[in-house]
Order: sequence, then structure tokens, then C-alpha cells
Amino acid sequence: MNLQVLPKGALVEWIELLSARYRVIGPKRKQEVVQQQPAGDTQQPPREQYIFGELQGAHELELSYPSTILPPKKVFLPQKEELFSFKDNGHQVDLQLDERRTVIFGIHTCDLHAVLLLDQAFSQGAADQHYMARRANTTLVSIECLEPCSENAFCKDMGTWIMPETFDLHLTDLGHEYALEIGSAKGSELLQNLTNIRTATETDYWRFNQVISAKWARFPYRLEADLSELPSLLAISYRSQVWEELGQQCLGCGTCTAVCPTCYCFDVVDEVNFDLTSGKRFRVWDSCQFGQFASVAGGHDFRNSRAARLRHRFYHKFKYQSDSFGLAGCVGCGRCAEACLVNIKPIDVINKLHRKRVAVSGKRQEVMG
Amino acid sequence: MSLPLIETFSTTSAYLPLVARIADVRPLTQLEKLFTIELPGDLSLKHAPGQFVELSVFGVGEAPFSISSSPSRSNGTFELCVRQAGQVTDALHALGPGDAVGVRGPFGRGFPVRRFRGKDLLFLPGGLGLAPLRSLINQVLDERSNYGRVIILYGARHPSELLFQDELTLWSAREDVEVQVTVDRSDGNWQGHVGVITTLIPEVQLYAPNTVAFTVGPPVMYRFVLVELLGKGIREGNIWLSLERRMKCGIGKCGHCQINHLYTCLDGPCFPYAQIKRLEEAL
Amino acid sequence: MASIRTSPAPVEIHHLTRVEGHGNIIVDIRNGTILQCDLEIIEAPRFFEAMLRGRPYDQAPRLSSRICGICAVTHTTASIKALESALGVENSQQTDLLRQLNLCAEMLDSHLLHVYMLVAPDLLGAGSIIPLAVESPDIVHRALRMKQVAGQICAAIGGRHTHPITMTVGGFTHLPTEEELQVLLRRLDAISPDIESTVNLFADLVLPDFERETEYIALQKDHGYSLIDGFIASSDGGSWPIEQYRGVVNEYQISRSTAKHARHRRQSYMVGALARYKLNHEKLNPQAKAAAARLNLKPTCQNPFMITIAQVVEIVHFYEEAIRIIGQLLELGIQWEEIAQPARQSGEGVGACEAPRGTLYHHYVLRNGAIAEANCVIPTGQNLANIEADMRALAPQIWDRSRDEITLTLEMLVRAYDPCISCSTHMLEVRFV
Amino acid sequence: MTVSTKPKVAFFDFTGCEGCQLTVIDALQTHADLLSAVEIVQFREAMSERDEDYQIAFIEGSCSRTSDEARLKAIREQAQIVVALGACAHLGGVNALRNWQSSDDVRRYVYGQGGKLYDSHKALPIQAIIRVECFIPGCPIDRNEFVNALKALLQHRLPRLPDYPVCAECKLNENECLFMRGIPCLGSVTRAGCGAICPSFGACCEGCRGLVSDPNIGWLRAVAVEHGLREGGFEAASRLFLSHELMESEGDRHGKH
Ligand SMILES: Cc1cc2nc3c(=O)[nH]c(=O)nc-3n(C[C@H](O)[C@H](O)[C@H](O)COP(=O)(O)OP(=O)(O)OC[C@H]3O[C@@H](n4cnc5c(N)ncnc54)[C@H](O)[C@@H]3O)c2cc1C
Ligand code: SF4
Ligand code: SF4
Ligand code: SF4
Repeated sequence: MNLQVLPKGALVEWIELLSARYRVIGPKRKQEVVQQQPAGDTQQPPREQYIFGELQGAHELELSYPSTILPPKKVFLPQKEELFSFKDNGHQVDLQLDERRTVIFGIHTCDLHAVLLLDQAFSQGAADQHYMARRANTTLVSIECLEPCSENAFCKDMGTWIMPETFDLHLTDLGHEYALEIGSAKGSELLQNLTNIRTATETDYWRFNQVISAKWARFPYRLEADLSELPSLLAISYRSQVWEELGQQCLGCGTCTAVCPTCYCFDVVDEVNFDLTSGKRFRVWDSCQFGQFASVAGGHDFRNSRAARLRHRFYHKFKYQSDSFGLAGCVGCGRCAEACLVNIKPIDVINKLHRKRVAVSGKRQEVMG
Repeated sequence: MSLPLIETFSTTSAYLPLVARIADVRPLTQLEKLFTIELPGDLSLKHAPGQFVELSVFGVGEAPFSISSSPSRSNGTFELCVRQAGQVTDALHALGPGDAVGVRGPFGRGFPVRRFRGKDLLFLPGGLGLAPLRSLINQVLDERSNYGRVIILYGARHPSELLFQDELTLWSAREDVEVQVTVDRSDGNWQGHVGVITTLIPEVQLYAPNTVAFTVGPPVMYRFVLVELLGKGIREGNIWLSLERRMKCGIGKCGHCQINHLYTCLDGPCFPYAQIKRLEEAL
Repeated sequence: MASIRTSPAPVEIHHLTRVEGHGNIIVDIRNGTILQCDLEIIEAPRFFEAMLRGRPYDQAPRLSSRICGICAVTHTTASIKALESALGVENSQQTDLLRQLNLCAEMLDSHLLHVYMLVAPDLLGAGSIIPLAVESPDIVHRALRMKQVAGQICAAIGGRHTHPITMTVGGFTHLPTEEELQVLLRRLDAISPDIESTVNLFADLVLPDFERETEYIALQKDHGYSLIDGFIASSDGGSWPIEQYRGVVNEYQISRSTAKHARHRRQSYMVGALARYKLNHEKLNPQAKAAAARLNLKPTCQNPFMITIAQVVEIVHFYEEAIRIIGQLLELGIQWEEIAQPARQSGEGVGACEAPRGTLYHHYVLRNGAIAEANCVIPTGQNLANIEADMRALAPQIWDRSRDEITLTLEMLVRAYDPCISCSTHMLEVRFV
Repeated sequence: MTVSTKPKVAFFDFTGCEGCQLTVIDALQTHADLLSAVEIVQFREAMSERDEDYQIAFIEGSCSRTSDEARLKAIREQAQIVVALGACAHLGGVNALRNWQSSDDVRRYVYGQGGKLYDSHKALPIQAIIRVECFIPGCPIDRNEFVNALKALLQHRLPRLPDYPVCAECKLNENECLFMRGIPCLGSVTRAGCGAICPSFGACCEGCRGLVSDPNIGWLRAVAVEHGLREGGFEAASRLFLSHELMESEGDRHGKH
């Protein structure tokens, strides 16, 4: 391992250097909104919220953020994205791929795992050039999480709390300095002209190992089933009563899929100009939790209840994606649990299914024994 | 040599349609029209029966349609049979010869025609389901000697909704094709069979082990037809269906067409029953 | 649309156009004698006071905003001011400045709409804005350009112009950033030539010559041209705290109208741009003063057609005012602040604002956080009696002209007041307990 | 697709604040080319010319008195397409708040003894009186949605409303959910399309665009209570714009039993 060390103070210089060559994006504080008067008696203090956004300088960068509202997928797959514009009824089309050179700072390892999964989804078969162009021109600077970001995160269970094999540049907070691992040529390119960086010494390695090993104990396991059991657990739970119960609660608002770093379903819409012969085609985020998502002309809806839609989401995350990509479709970031108004949380759902199975197989053993 | 259309997307964007021209529009029924689409330059669709294209009306949107013409009969043009059902299809019905449309495709898995050589082929289109099967039927008829019996049982709700009536007449006239047509509700002039499509199946004599069945129609129809076909002893792997789903991209990205873990646009739309029978969301 | 029966039958103008809301003019003049001269308000009654009853107080500004889409900011502000006075809420200076800025922007937007789109076509001899857009596109584009900036100010402060989102009791739920304010400043700067051209355009137009003495009422403040608060002042002398508004407006009901009328000491009085100008002209900003001189508007003016000119002067004034307030906000720096909380849940309060068309009052009694009683006094309601009095004075002077001309002149008179009819269809019976 | 002639459009107003028409006028600031695509033949708020020959009628305001009904029906006779412009026309708007009180009461409170003179009944969406092809929701309407709807109509198709809740758009804007700050919001049962403008400016969604087709009101109420909303507070909040829809669905339920 080639470890470099960067004093925290050098971030200012580094981001300035990078800003000359790249669009620099990183976690920053969401601009505060004024506290409206709560209607009830429970006055909650406003919580700090973070988003990935373009940085004006290092002062905006918040590397010790817990989580962001939306994951970094929005950089590669914007909420609303022009696919092409057309004129003269389509006889003239204009396509502009977004090839801005970009650096994203401070991606947590779970989100990095998620980007790798998106890479699979968008490169497999017919590649998605819009995604690929952005991805190819982006360098990711990930950061090691030293503490769980929320009680809803279960990255340790999903194996995403540590760095994946592919990365560009990875930071670990050593207190006054960052340890820096270089994972790719793209990553090392970011270090050009950076003066304040040095190669790690024995002591640095020792400190680094200290920090990493101290991390282990701080992360609890939260799933009662093992990652490897999830596909088989789901395989037998398709008709579980749990889905009906959750379906009753679900608001169908699609918040969970919007905040999910591995959700990428989209809709395609045209917008025409008043001449009716020119316009644009856009891709916009969609959600499998919306009523019309799977309905076809003639009105047949192939997933026509909130329970069925919710179940599809869980199967997609915990079974279908791992079956087809060999990567878990859920990276355990906990965002959906955090954002869900009716408290539908993957940890609870999986544990509930697991307990049911244990109870059933226990009973069966009793009968057989 | 003509170039396959699909290769034109790989260099630019998979979502960028190629501008094609409507060469001809022929009304088939009140709601359905047959569009002949002409590709520009040297391009050819190079499709397999059962595959579909994404057709754009610029400024309105895009929708998937099965290719209705046979690959054996196309040279730079192909046909789509389109039912007026919503935004894109309404707009399409308002277009005429010479108008521009966008085309992407062909997409999906069609019927693996070669595998059916020597087999007896049983076609069971219901209503608009004839659109994709017509492609396969005509291909089979163009290489008729490669196959055993060809039986077509076609059902529509009403005589006025029968598609491709001229072709049905042609097929019926052939010695080597067995055709039966039925309608759910008759009108005064209808001389033929009345009853849902499943009522035709028991009367057909089949050698089940050598029969491959193809059925395309609405979800309710599948349920009943499958019972009959399986009852006849046709193997699950020899019953082919084509499934319709909402679809936006056609290339396995947008997520709309998922049937459990399968993507209709990549893994289908043509499936052998054996592949989907355990999938809750399939039928 | 005007449908006129053959002489000597009455002139009836049904379906008054280019005003907000539905009204008819009915004039019956025979041989120079007026038999009838009424402005009939036929807008459906809205019943806002009844709907306000029982609502949680924080819904009152939202609901009252829907009284009028054109002066939504003013209704919202007056409603909030009434609530704050009832609940004992103290505001920050920043909140006050932002509210004033938003009111300036609404004043600009509304006056621009009125002078360019509703009045100018008459004066320029174009049927209305649509033909005007064909004949003089530059004039229309200029108006749209300026209106757009006014709308952008409203959007930055309130989220949108019609029915502002962020304005609430105790402050704002969202604040513009300093960058946004800088951008607005630049945009205001860019329309400076348009403001000047507006003055020039109206300086060249000829308005009907007609005068009638009446009483003028507007809010007044010791410093500055009052928009919010202050006291009620009359051109006949005297001033009253806004809580005593009922002694000033004396609303009464007449059968032919779903709107209430008002009178103070005379049979009628006028509120709005001309009244404000007459009472507060020394406090206008410098460019506005210069514009008044250029437009020949005098504090002694008694011509209701000159309301339009007073609006043009106010366009200049509020344009300057917007720049001044943004400057002040930038100087102070936008501070993130908590929304001020009420000191109590019951009480009574009156809020008053200058709407584009005149003084607006909201008056509520609150019990346990809900509205128990509500009364809103709307500018157009206050002007109605004065409009009719003007019509009665004007009609005999023009009765010998052609029917078309009579119609047009009377319509122009009513339109000069910029009546906001859907606002004014409300009631009055106040049953404060 | 091209259209041969400019369609004639007319604007009408009933019980409302004219804020939606004003939004239409404001749309000209950013879409001046609108005027080249249609011929406006009636727009009382902005013009005097009037022509009774039109194909598309935009109707603002709710129907709140008997005399409005005939006018609505006459418009329906003439127009090929009737568009409900804004919450008042679409849902009855804030006007429907008074439907919870008896008409006599309401009249008496506002106009005293003279109240009897006024022709007025419950405030209804125009759909309660005439057939409506197209809805542009919102109080006021969203300028872009209006422009897009008009374009769709020019393309001879009916614009389609989103059938998912405001929360979806709220998330796209990366807002912190207002519930997390103790502010109850109707976003999760309200039809999207406004870009979640209210939550994005720190205020709760008030439901001005009407309910989605499958609203989970029961659970939202529970969530609101869990987040500290007082007894009855949810009802009070939802009545501002949803009065008519809620009364209808209540009526349905009683009707069934
Ligand atoms: C593989 C495949 C092959 C096909 N082959 C053919 C073919 O050969 N011929 C043919 O005619 N069709 C075919 N179809 C079906 C065809 O794709 C659809 O009819 C078409 O997509 C309809 O598009 P549209 O824009 O006209 O309808 P849309 O406007 O998209 O309406 C379609 C459906 O959208 C939904 N919808 C309706 N109202 C709303 C609303 N208010 N909000 C949200 N959603 C709503 C409904 O389910 C409606 O029925 C095929 C489909 C697939 C997947
Ligand atoms: S919907 Fe709202 S903005 Fe539109 S007319 Fe009604 S109250 Fe006014
Ligand atoms: S603030 Fe309202 S709209 Fe936004 S997520 Fe929360 S409930 Fe939904
Ligand atoms: S957020 Fe809610 S209240 Fe606000 S505009 Fe949207 S639907 Fe209307």
C-alpha cells in the first residue's frame, strides 16, 4: 500500500488547485431554512443537513458530515437531464454529453459501493452514454467512516463500511492529517502540484492502523440475518404478511427511492416549444413506488398495490440486484429509513422476516423432533 | 450491404432516435392502423420476429411497438400495427405518409425461429396480439418447408376488431395452413365461430410432443389459454408468450418493465412459459 | 362590453373589462338630468370573514391572501400585522424591511399592470393590450420587462408573487440570500431606462379634464411614504390610530352591490395612489418628485383620472424604494433568525397596509389560537361611493357626446380607480363581542 | 406535428381571486411566443374585445351561485375543450371552506340581514356543473404547468397530471422534510406538479393541488399526531383546499353504508 499524508490545513490549497482544473463537488451544509413555528408542542431543534454541492472553497467542505439528503448519484444522473434537443420535427437533433471534468470529495464508502453498482447497471448491455460520459470524467475522493453516521445505517452488515477494491483516492482522518491512499491513475492526477503532501512514515502507518482497527468496534451489526442469507430469506418470504402490513403504512411518496444511492429508475418526457416542431427530450427520476409506474395502456397495472410495490423495492435491493450483479442492491446507508415518514426501515423489515423464518423453522423442528 | 440500425446508437446515445419516414398508413380497424416506416439511407432494421422498436413522435414522446412485418419481407422498411391508446399513439394516428418519426431498436429477444424447425406450430393471437405474431407467421410461411403443421387460431372481441383480414383470407386459402377465427360477440353478418379463443383449442388435434405454441394477447387471455395448452400436453418450454409492460428505455435501464428480476425489454418480450411461470408478476 | 340602448334610454355598461372582478355601470341621463348613475358590483360574494372564523390563526394570512391575486402580498401583510398585534409578536428590523420590499414589488407589479395593460390602451387608442402588443410591441415588452423584475423580487422574498409562501406571523420561513439580493439590484439597475421611458410615455398622453372635490384618506407616518402601519390621515384634516379605522371607514351596505361602500365625513372619500400622493408627496423619493413635476401632478389635483399619473409617480418612488431597501438589507447583512413566537393565544388586533388601490385593514379577534371574529376593509370598497359620485358629476358634462364616447369615458373613469372587485365583495356587519 | 390554424382561446372567471389569470399574464414575461401560437378572443381582466367563437375555454374560479351555472353551461356548449384553471375551478378552492357552514349562517355573518339578497350556494368545482377535459391545479397555477398544458392542447392531446405526491418533488429539491422540524405537511397526499414550492420555501404544503388518486390519509394523520399536531389540527390544515374532496369522499363512505 502506498500511503500519503496530507495535513488538514492543506485542503484549502488543494481545493483551490483543483478548482482551476475541475468542477469540485463535496458535502456541504444545506443552506439553513428559518425555523417555522411548529404546530404541536414538540419543538425539535433544527438539525444540520448536508448535500453534495459545488464548492466555492475548502471552507464549505464538511468532511465529517453524517450523511447527505441525496446521494452522489445525482451528479451522474441528475434529477432532470436533457437527453437531446430537436428541431424541425426531429430532422435536426442535437446531443450534448456532459463531459465536465469533476471531482467529488468526501464520498462515504457505502456511497462508493453504490456508484460501482450504478456503473454496472449503466455499462452493461447497451451502455448509457450520458451516465458513462459523466462517470468517465469524474474522479472520486472517498473517505473512511470512523463512526456509524446514524442508527439507521447498517453498512457493516452489507459489507460496505470499508473501501471497495476499486477507488480513485481514499482519505482517512488521522486527527490533524488525512491518510491518503491512491487507487487509480485518475486519483493520483488530483495530487499534481500539491506541495504539502508527503509519503507516510512508519509512525503514520502505525497511526493509520490504529484508527482503522479502532473503527471495528464502533460499528454494530444490526441485521439479525447474515448478508449471504438475504437472497434465500427473501426467496421464501414473497407471500409474507409483512408486505401487507407495510403496504398499509406506506404513503407511496417515493422518498425512499429518491434518497437511495442505488435507485436509478427514470421516466422520459418530451417538452415541445410553441412552434410544436422543436423541443427537448428529458430524463427525469421516477419511482417504482408510484402508482402508475407499472401500468400499461388499457389500464392494467402489474403492481397494483402499495404492498406489491414496496415488496418489489425490497426484492430489487436485496435479491434481484445481487443475483444479477453479484453486488448487493442495498448498501446500508440508512437514508431511506431516515427519510421515511412512516418509519419503514430495512433493518426492521429484514429482521422481522428473519424472526418469522426462525420461528417457523423452530416450530418445524419441534414437530419433526 | 445495409447496416443494422442498432449499431448507430452505440457511438452517440442509446436514447437518440434515428429519424425515419412514414411511407404508408393503412387503417385496419377503428382503433388500429398499420404504419410502414422507411429507414434513411442504407439502414435496415435486421430484426427477429417478436422484437420491438421504440417509436418517437418528437415533442410528444416515445412508445414500444412490436414489429409486425416479417424480416423475410423487409428491405429498408418495416411495419407497425398501432392501437390508439394514449398520448404517443394518438399523435401517431394523426400522422400521415411523409411525416417524420424517430426509431430506436430493434430491442428485446424475439422468437428463436430456428429452434422451431420441423415442429408443428400453433399460433394463438388474441386481438392486437396478432401484430407481433404476424411477423413470425409470415416468416414461417416464407420458408414453409422448414416446419410441420401451421395452425392459426385467432380471436377478437368483435368482427370489426379483426386485424389483417386480407392476410387472414390469404392464409386460409392456403392448403398448408389451418386457420380458425373466432369472435367473443358476433354481429349480424358474422358467419364464423363465436366464443372466446379458448373454445377453439379443444377441437384441434395435436401431436403435443412436437408442437410449439405461440400466444400473444391480454393478461386475462393468457391465464385461460395456458390451462388449455398445458391440458393438451404441450410442454411448458414449448409455449411462447410475448409480454407487454410499460417501457421507457428499451435497454434495461429505466426499470419500468421489470417482472420480478427479469427485464421485459432485455430478457423478453418473448418468453417460454417455463421461464416465467414461477414469477408472481408475470401474468 | 357596452350595450347601449337607443336614446333617451340609459347607458348600461355590462361586463366592465380590464378591471379586476365583475362590475356593471348603469347610467340613465335624460336631457342632462341624471336619473340613475350606479356602479353595480355583480361579482359573486366571497364570504371571507365567515371562512376565517374558526380557522387556526396561522391559516388567516394564507386564506386572506386568496381574497385577491393581484394584491396578495398586501392582504397577507395586513393579515399578519393584525395577528401580530393580537398575539403580541415583536418583529425584527429585517422582517420589516423584507415585508416593505415585498410590498414595493407588488406595488410596482400592480401599477405596471394597470398603467400599461389596462389604461394605456385607452390613451393610445388601441382596444387593449393584445392589439397594442401588435402595434407597439416595444411598449408592451418594456412593461413585461419591468413586471418581470417586480415578480422576481416577490419570488425571492415570498417564493412566488401571487400568494406568497414564506410570509408568516413573526417573520419569514425562508430568506433570500445576499447573492440573490445583489442579482435583484443589478436587475433593477438594468430597468432604470424603462422607468424613465414610462414617465415620458405618460407625460405625453392627454387625460380627460375633470375635477371634483372630495376627501382623500391614506396612511401616514412621521418618516417616509407609508406602506405599513402609521396612522390614518385625511386631506380634510385629522388623523387617527389604525385601531380606530371603523370610525373612519363607516362601511354600509347597498342592495345593488355585493361590495360594501364607505363614507367618512363627506358622502364619499378616495383612497389609493392619488390620495397617498396628496397626503405624503413631500416624502417621495427624489426621482419620483422630479417625475411628478414632469407629469404635472400637483398636490392640489382633484382629477380622478390623474390616479393613473399618481401611479406612474409611485412606480418611480417604489422603484427607488426597492433599491434603497435592498441596499439597506445588504448593508445589515441577511441574518438567519428564528421566527418570533406569540406571547399569547388570544387577543384582538388591527393591521393596516397601503395596497396598490388604497388602505387595507384586517381586524381579528382571536380566542385560543383560532380566529373568533374577522373583518376586512378593502380599498375598492372604500372607493365605490366616490366612483359613483364622480360618475354623477361627470355624466352631465359629457351627456351630449356620442354613446361610444360616453361609454368609453365612464369606463375610463372607473378603470382609473383600478378597482379590485373581487377584493371588495365582502361584507361588513361587524359583530365584535 | 403542426396545427393548421391558431386555436381561439378564451378566459373566464367565476368565484376566485383572479390570481390564476394573473399568472397567465405573467407567463407572457417568459413565454412571449405564446401570443403567436394562440388567438386570445376573451380575457376580461386584460382586454375589452370579446368574441364568442372559441375552441378552448380556460375557466378560473369556483361555481358558487345559481346564476353561474347557466354561464358555465353556455361556455361548455361553445368550447371543444374546457380547462379548469386553478384550485377554485378544480377543487372549489378556498371558497369551499364555507361549505362546512350553512349558507344562511355564512350570509348572515358577512352581510347581516341583507345577506338574503345574495344569490349563493355551496362553492363547487366547475366539474360539479359541467364536463371538464383538462385540469391545471394549484393556487395559484404553476406558470410552467400552464404553458406545458397549453402546448399539449395545441398538439391535440390532453396534458396528464402526475399521480404521485408532492414529497417526491420535495426530495428532488433536497429539502429537509418539514416533519423533521415538527411542522406537519400535506405533501404526502397532495398531487405533485408544483415542484414542492411551499416546502422548498420552508412552509408546509397545504394541498392546493388536490389529493393523489390513492392518498393514505389515515397514516398521514397518525404521523402528524406523532409529530405533535394537536387534536383536530390535521382536519383544520386539510380543509383549506381539500374541503370539497374530503366532503365528497365522506359522502361516498356514508352513501355506501
Ligand atoms: C414490447 C411491447 C410491444 C408492444 N407492441 C405493440 C404493438 O405492436 N401495437 C400496439 O398498438 N401497442 C403495442 N404495445 C403497447 C404500446 O407500447 C402502448 O400502447 C403505448 O406505449 C401507449 O403509449 P401512449 O403514449 O400512446 O399511451 P400513454 O399515454 O402512455 O398511456 C398509456 C397508459 O398510461 C397510463 N395512464 C393513463 N392515464 C394516465 C395518467 N393520467 N397518469 C399516468 N398514467 C396514465 C395508463 O395505463 C394508460 O393506459 C407494446 C408494448 C410493449 C411493451
Ligand atoms: S385558485 Fe387560487 S389563485 Fe387561482 S383564482 Fe382561485 S384563489 Fe385565486
Ligand atoms: S416536507 Fe412535506 S412534501 Fe417534503 S418530504 Fe416532508 S411531508 Fe413530504
Ligand atoms: S406545495 Fe402544496 S400547497 Fe404548495 S403549491 Fe404545491 S401542492 Fe400547493
